[in-house]
Amino acid sequence: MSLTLLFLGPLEDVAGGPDMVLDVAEPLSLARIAERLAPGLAVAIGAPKVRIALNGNLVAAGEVLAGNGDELAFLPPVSGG
Amino acid sequence: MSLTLLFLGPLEDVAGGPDMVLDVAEPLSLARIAERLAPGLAVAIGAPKVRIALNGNLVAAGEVLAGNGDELAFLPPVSGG
Amino acid sequence: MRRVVLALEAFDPACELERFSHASQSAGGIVSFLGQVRQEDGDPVEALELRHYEPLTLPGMEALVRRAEGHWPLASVMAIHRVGVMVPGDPIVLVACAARHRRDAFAAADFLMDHLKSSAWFWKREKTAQGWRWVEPRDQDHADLTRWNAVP
Amino acid sequence: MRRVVLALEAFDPACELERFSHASQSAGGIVSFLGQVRQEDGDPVEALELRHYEPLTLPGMEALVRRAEGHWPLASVMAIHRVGVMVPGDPIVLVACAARHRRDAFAAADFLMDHLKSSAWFWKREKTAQGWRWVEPRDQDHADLTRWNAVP
Repeated sequence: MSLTLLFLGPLEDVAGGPDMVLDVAEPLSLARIAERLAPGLAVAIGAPKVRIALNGNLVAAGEVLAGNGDELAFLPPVSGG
Repeated sequence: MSLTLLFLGPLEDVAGGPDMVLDVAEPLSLARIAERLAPGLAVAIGAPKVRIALNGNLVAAGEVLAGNGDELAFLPPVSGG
Repeated sequence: MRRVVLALEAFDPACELERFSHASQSAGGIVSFLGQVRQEDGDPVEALELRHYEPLTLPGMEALVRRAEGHWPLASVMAIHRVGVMVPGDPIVLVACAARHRRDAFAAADFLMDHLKSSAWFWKREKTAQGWRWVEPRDQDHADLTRWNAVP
Repeated sequence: MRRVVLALEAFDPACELERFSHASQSAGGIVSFLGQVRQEDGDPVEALELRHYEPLTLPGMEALVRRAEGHWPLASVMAIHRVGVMVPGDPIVLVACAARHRRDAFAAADFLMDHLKSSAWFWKREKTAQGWRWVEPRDQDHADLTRWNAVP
């Protein structure tokens, strides 16, 4: 029962890698997911400018409910082309 | 003793060709040159928007004094690239 | 013609532009922008990497191009953006807009570049002798976007 | 790099732009404008001719390019303008500006085009089934120039 987290851009450095797999028993809210992360990373993904995509679709932080097989991506401000 | 007149752009059609050579005995003012031309062409080259170049340099109409070996070009408004 | 590409490998801007201009002969004018990795004497940047987020980046580029097409009468549009690791001199982004009136082509290319730089889903990092470092967004980029508030 | 050419024969825009971008690798961005003779179904224009006045046309283009260089920080500038008889699809004019900041490159290319179209020493005529006809200057062109009154 695994949930994949993706960390884009500079969040990759905070997370220590571009992705992370959590073993989850049931769908989790963003707050519950953050509890499973290192405190620095939990703060970084909660920053107001970080957008969130669930399985490729942008969602509001309060709407997140992600469980087995889901992919949750954290998108910090872009620093484009 | 010849003075070359060049007619750029649409003035070529009025003049019946891109250039014309006048036989001149002495340097002539623009008014004196115009007297030697067909009336329609004299009016056309005197239009306020027509610029004049004497031997490649822009000059005011009142400054024109052109004689043997000179080239006088009449430059109507451009209709560029 | 509409060509929107997220290029995983190097692309050839001259070849792309030549094809584009041949496909746009009904347009009087073509404006293009080519961005390449700067190559300056003494510049400490050895390489640059652009990352993307696959589900959003290309769809976002396509939506942006449709927005430009909806606002300016364009005969053709092209937007090609590299991702991956690049070295100085490599092309990063190529935008081209063909229109009957050149003012439309200039505005649309300018619009596309402002948005590709500031709102498209790309993240950039640079490599110097100290290693890789993520580039922070620039405030100027966001100011640039406000120029286009009137474009629906 | 500065390249200002009055082209008596056809030129190859792709080749010119490729050389230009190789010579401009210290600049982050290159904006180009390519104008070509329109090729439209049912268009009555079979050919187009551009005439120039040798003592003034190329010197005027060079002065214009220096004016742009004086106002915007440009790494390279290119302005190539055809004269002679052209057919639909032929390139007429190619302008390219390379700069560290893309806004400068956009503005300089826009400036150069407005002036090449409205104040450079070219006269244009078009050939249709009815024969050759000189093109009248457009008021819009002169309006375009007022945008640049602040450029010395």
